[in-house]
Amino acid sequence: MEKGVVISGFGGQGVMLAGELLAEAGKEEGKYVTFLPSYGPEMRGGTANCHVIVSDTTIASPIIGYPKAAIVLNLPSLDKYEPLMKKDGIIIINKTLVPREVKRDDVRVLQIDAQHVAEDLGNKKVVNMILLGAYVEIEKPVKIETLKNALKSYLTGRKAELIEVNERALEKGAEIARDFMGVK
Amino acid sequence: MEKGVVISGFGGQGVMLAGELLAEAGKEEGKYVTFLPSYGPEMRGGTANCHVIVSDTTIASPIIGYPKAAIVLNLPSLDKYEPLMKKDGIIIINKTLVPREVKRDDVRVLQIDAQHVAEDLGNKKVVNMILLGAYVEIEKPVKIETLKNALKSYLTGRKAELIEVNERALEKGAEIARDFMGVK
Amino acid sequence: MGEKLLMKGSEAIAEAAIRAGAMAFFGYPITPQNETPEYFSRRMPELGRVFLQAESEVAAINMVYGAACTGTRAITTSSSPGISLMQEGFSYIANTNVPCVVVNAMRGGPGLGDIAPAQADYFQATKGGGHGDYHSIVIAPHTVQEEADLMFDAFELADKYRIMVVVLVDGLLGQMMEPVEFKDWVDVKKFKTPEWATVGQGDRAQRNILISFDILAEGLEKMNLVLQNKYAKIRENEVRFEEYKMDDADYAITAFGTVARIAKTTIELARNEGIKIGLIRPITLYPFPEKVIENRASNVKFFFDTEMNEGQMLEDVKLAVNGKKPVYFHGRLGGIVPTAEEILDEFKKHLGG
Amino acid sequence: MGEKLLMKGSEAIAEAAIRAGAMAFFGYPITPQNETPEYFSRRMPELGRVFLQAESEVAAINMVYGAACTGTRAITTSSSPGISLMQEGFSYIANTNVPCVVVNAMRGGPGLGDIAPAQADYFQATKGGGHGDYHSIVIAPHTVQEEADLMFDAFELADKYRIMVVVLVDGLLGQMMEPVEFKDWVDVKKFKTPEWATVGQGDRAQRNILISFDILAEGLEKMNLVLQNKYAKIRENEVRFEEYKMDDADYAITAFGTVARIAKTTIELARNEGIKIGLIRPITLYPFPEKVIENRASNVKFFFDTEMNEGQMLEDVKLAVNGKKPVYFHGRLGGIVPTAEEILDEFKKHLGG
Amino acid sequence: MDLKVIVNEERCKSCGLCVNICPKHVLRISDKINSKGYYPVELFDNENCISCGFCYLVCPDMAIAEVKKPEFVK
Amino acid sequence: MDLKVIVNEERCKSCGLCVNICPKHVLRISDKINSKGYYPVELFDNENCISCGFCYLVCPDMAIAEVKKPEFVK
Amino acid sequence: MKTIYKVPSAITSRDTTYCPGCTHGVAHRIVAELLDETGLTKKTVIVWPVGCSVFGYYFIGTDALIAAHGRACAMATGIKRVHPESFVMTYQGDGDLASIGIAETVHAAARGENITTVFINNGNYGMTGGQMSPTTLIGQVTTTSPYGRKPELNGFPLHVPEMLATMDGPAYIARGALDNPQHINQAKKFIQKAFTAQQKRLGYSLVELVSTCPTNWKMTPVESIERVKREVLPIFPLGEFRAVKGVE
Amino acid sequence: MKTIYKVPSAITSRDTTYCPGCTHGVAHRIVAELLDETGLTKKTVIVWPVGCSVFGYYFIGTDALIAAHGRACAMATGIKRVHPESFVMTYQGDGDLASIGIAETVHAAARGENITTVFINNGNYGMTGGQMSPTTLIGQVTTTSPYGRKPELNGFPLHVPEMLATMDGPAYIARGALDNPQHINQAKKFIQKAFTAQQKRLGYSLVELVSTCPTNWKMTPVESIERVKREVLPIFPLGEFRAVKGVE
Ligand SMILES: Cc1ncc(C[n+]2csc(CCOP(=O)(O)OP(=O)(O)O)c2C)c(N)n1
Ligand SMILES: Cc1ncc(C[n+]2csc(CCOP(=O)(O)OP(=O)(O)O)c2C)c(N)n1
Ligand code: SF4
Ligand code: SF4
Ligand code: SF4
Ligand code: SF4
Ligand code: SF4
Ligand code: SF4
Ligand SMILES: [Mg+2]
Ligand SMILES: [Mg+2]
Repeated sequence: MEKGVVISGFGGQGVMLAGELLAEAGKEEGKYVTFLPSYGPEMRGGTANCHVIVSDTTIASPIIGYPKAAIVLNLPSLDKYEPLMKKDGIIIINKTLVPREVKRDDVRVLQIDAQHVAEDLGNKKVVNMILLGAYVEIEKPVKIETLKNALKSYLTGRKAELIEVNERALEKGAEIARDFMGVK
Repeated sequence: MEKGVVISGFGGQGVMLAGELLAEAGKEEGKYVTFLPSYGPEMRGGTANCHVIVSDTTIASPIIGYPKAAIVLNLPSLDKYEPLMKKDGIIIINKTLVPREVKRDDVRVLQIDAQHVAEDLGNKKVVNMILLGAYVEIEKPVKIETLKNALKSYLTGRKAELIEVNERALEKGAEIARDFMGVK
Repeated sequence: MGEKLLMKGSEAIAEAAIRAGAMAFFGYPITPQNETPEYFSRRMPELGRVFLQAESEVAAINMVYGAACTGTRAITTSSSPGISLMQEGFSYIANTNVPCVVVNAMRGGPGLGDIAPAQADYFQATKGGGHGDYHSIVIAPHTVQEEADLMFDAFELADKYRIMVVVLVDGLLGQMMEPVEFKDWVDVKKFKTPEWATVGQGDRAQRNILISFDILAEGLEKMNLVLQNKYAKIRENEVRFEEYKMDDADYAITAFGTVARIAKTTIELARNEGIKIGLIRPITLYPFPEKVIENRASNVKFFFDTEMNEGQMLEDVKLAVNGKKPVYFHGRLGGIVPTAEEILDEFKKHLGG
Repeated sequence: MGEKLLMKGSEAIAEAAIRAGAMAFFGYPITPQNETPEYFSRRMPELGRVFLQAESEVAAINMVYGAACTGTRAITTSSSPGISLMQEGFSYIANTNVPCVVVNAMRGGPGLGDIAPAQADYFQATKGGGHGDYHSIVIAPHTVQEEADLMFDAFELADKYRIMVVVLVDGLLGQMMEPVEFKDWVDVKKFKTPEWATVGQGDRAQRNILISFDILAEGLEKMNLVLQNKYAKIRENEVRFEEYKMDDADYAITAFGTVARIAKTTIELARNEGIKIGLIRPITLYPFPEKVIENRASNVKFFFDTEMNEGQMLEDVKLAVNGKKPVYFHGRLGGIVPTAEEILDEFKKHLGG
Repeated sequence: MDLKVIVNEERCKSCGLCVNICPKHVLRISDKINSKGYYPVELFDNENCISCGFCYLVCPDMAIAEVKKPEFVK
Repeated sequence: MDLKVIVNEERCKSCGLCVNICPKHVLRISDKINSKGYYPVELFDNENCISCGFCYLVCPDMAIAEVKKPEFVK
Repeated sequence: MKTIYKVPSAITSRDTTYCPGCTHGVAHRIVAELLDETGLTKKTVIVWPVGCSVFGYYFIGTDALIAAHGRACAMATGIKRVHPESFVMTYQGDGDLASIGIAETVHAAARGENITTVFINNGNYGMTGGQMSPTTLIGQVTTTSPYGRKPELNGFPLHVPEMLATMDGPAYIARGALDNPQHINQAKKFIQKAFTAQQKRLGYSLVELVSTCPTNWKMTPVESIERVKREVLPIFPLGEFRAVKGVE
Repeated sequence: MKTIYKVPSAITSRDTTYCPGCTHGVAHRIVAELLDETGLTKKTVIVWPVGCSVFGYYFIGTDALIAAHGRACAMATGIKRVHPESFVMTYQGDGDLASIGIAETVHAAARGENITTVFINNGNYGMTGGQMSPTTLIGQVTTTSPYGRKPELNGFPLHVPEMLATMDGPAYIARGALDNPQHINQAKKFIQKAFTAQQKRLGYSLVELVSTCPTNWKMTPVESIERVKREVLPIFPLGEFRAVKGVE
């Protein structure tokens, strides 16, 4: 099974880290993975996105033309990816920064007030992990545990103290996703 | 009729001037002409040659692969062109600097002790004109008179005083050629 | 081989080059491949090898040329405009018969263009953007793993033929991360200064002179024939390509690098619809795999070439097909990467015919 | 037209360029074409025009680029290694859509090579030695008169399409003298600064910006499409060639420049022996006269391409013939000029077939 | 209110250079947010501004649109 | 005859730089001709040569092969 | 109230693309002020470089081009020679001018080309992500000098004005800085003199401006300004290095 | 009799291809003498230029290469970095070094590259037939300055040592001449110091040698020598411009 996701938001929202982590976890589980970043034209700031594919077999194109899953951290990203989504695909949205509803009715939508959830967890910067946790719980490209392990190899040195809150964010996201799926 | 000649000798022997003059004269007579110089690899000195073609019709290649006529001012030039000459072609040789006979018996040969003839004319440097005069008299690509006119446009300013001796050299060459043809 | 690492292509290239025995890097920064020199700048000093940022690409290639004349494994990496500045150097290196490796992470052109992925330097790389009759071996990987693997081959081929090897990639293959497993380190302690190298005569009986000229045309023609013989050998022995699902294919896509990869997805999509397409992917762009294309011309109904340019490899495909079957084309320009779906749509336009 | 002058090709080029309205020359000396800049250095100041010896070919082409952006007729001339150094500049000029003229008096390569005549920069000139999908119009005269005539066309075409025009010659065509008659002087007083030129905004409503980039791939693709449309128009309208004795020909020689000229003698020699050969001589190498070759493929038994290189135009000939007839080749390398007799001998080897 | 320093809030990038240089400490980063996500600077104490223009001089983003000085009536 | 200055006649190009520099005026262009067509220099007055080596120093063609000085017996 | 400072009209309405606190913008503004003051705007052609200021033509409203990386002086020469009445400026970074473009700079100076160069020295390659440049300080860590610039490997910072001042061609050569109001005013004065040099056809003029790159220096804008004073200016002293008669 | 001068053994048996009286040959001989004296011949790689001395490897018997025109310092850098134990020299003309190759020269100097450059300044492009070069004198007629070099068109002669001496990278910079025995001896001393700089790894070393080009100057060899003294040396003064501690 090939599972691809597009993660998209402002530069600085941790889009790349989330994507890399997912790819790293996939690799750790012995799967085929690709991680393709793409930056907007602006030097700094601007919108950034990445395409991550985790698969049991070789991956041809690393580009996801029409996503089955998208993690959307800001409004421009929703505007961009909503029309491209495959039918029945899932969009996971950072509700705090996306002040509109999804117009399509043939896709699944999970809105998370991630900015506030993150504040509750004690670190504004873990929005990306909350959304990633939710995605992984729903689509199961990798195990949450593997993600957590992967975190350790990314957050080293002075950043090691952030491991714990990031782990909790992943779990929180997963929990929200379970609720969501239960509701559905 | 297309008439081509190769003129070859040391740099400084006036090979290029003789060739250019012939081409200029051809042009003056309204003919098609090409003049193609080629220098040896050495920066200075070394052997130089040029190919001149005068014709009533357009000239295709300016290169003379197998000459019907050659003016040869030094030994290396004879060594180079003797084997390439067309049957019945004419080689006009500066005998003073070419201390050997022509080996082929299917070509015509005119040897002129040009260095000494030049000295007699009062200018060592007109060897090229003597040989050119002879060639023109034999093959008649242009009129001697036209050559003389052309001289005037080449020898200008301080060099104008050399016109006269060069004219005489052309005539002397022509005279030698007439004798040669008479003898034949 | 060791553990799998998740790495960017542009860094995998550097790491692979280092493991393959690159002893010196000379280069000048340019997007989209700055990670490559930056990686070298960290690793080479650690290993006691040479990293030098040159004042320009012109200087960089001439430093590579100097190092190559000592028989040392040397490399430079750049992107399109920088590569254009190296053309004189390439031509000198070719006629001096010295080995080196050059990576071009192609970006959108012409001119300043943009920094998006492109393939519009195919002609420049394969036909010789510099002056004179020369060629480099040109290799085009399409995955990060292949980028890593082919760096080893690049250095081997360079040394084997005393030739420049160009690794032609693009920003997508440079920015993308994939798990990669590196081949074993080449033992650089075994490297010997070759007999022909110019490092000072030392104990050699003869001094060495490495030049790219002969003032006599006769001599220069001989030098050219040496080159042409070498190229003939390379065409004979070093052609590499991948055939993908060609066995039962009714149609052949031809594509290299990034686009070849995307085309594999196109082929999946098509086969799901019952259209049997295969892919012929040249891995060496020079020497070009003309035989396989020529042979396949009897099996397929047509060829469909697709590239991120206006149709460059297309000419080599056509030369190989030589009129036996139609060759169609789809290309995107200026850094636009086509999608698998788009390629399929374009392909289908020719099915009627 | 005026009187006939006996002139060297390299000087006729300069004189013709001046009469055609070249207002600025920027260049760097290199054999075998030093007479061209030297001629400019004498004449341009006399006429109040610009002659500037640049510090290098890289600088020279960028000076031309600057002058071209003001819509001024500007020219540079060089030979193979110098032209290689200009490749980045060429690519910028192409994508900025500004007009200029470049003369390449090709010499033996690769590398330092020699100073003898050669034709081994055909690929570089026609396929784009710089990066990206671009083309220049490439013209190849074969007599001094044609060199003089085509300089006028070169400037006209450059202005008409806002494109770089390359005049591709060699040392033989430069050193050779022939009578030449120049076309009438272009009245440079009538030249106007074009609307698009960057000379300061002045009274214009909008300021002008001339650049070769767009940071967005979508925008750059559009810029590329502008180029491709222009090239399509040029391929439509500007193809030039000479057919020589093709009407009754059983065989066609294809050749350009110096070799085409020699081939005419070959054809005389052959016809004396009763072999009916004709010549198709591309005058524009880009756009290439593919139609005429394609059409003649039905008449002739085979094509025989001959060049002073390893077979470069040969590829374009083959693409045009597209497998309909055999295409044979004879080439000399490194600055050797073939003789008419030699070409005939080589040609005859294929008569058996 | 006639401010001595006119800030073009959309242009300000909150770099703080003007705040840092102001000899009278009358500038600060505001808590408004502009469309690019920056918190523009504001003159919070017009009174004490001496119209020295330092803020204008160091601003790299032309966000200090104008600096004015009161004219004294003779 | 043991000359103080050994001229390699084949290498000499008759440039005259040595003749010009020689403080003792003991060199001159000879009327021999070498295989390249040059008239090589000759030391015509060995006696008066002071072995200063100036000729060697200025010769651009290594045609002054050697300069020797008589040794005085103590 | 009297307006004493106002954004010059040669500045367009487009917001800069520079990072917050990057002093490229200050250089733009003083150039634009001088264009306003001299009335040169509509006679001016600016040759922009490849570097962070590649978008400069967005912000200063004159006729404009972008040169190939490093070739601005050559391109400007081409323009000025055929249009001597145009006012021709290049705006270049330290990578562009001092590394890849040093030949074109030295020779424009040697020829006494009547063009003006504004040279932004921020000690690294901003646009490409902070690599070492010829003006990077000894010990400075950049993405290609990860262990700090070492003299034995990378040599020493290049002092372009000092070098060019040894020549006869340039009419005016100076170095200013953009770190505080006094220096900014001085820098403007320097550029004004450079403009004069060109207008009077006295030869080449160049003003180096010590600038900041907060992003790649990995500092806040204010820290960057402080670094300039503390570390950069001691190595790159300010002042005029050459001014021929007539420049004022 | 005692031999006091003898053609050095680093000189090959091949006759030079230079024009009669061209002082390129003198430069070759003193380099060869120093190779003999220092015993460096078999450790040496000479990077020859494109220019009249393109055939230099015929005459000095060391490992040799020919760089692309102007790129000798870059090529030499490539060699020296990977083979620091080799003795690496470039030999370049004024067109090669000061015009097309000025960037490579300036940066080799700035980096303090441990290589040695012998720089033959004959005031024109000898090999290509006498075009103007950066060191052509004001007023000098060449094939591309047919009305004499004019400062307002072509700027001023470039003084490479003076320029490089403003930098911290070079260990030794000097200018000598080849017009008379005293100058030739001095020039040899300069080159010897340059060799020392490299052997001690002190940084870049360059010796400019004012040379002649009788052919393109259209003078006899003796007249050329006299012109050097009369016209060239007043503009190109001899001496040492930079010598760091340890160079002797
Ligand atoms: C030929 C070429 N080489 C390299 C580059 C990549 N490049 C773009 S900008 C730049 C350096 C910019 O640094 P600088 O000139 O200091 O300007 P800054 O961004 O610091 O203002 C480089 C190397 C290029 N565009 N073209
Ligand atoms: C790229 C390139 N441009 C130009 C040339 C032509 N060229 C050969 S030598 C030379 C100049 C030689 O002058 P200089 O360096 O002063 O040496 P000299 O002959 O005077 O000793 C030139 C321009 C070349 N070979 N390559
Ligand atoms: S004008 Fe001076 S006092 Fe007023 S806000 Fe600006 S810096 Fe502060
Ligand atoms: S200096 Fe300008 S951009 Fe920076 S905070 Fe002040 S007003 Fe805003
Ligand atoms: S050694 Fe001195 S004196 Fe003797 S010939 Fe030579 S220059 Fe004259
Ligand atoms: S200096 Fe040398 S080459 Fe010249 S004349 Fe004297 S010996 Fe002969
Ligand atoms: S990268 Fe540096 S130079 Fe470029 S805009 Fe940002 S701060 Fe300024
Ligand atoms: S052309 Fe000049 S530099 Fe060259 S060998 Fe002759 S005299 Fe010497
Ligand atoms: Mg910078
Ligand atoms: Mg010179």
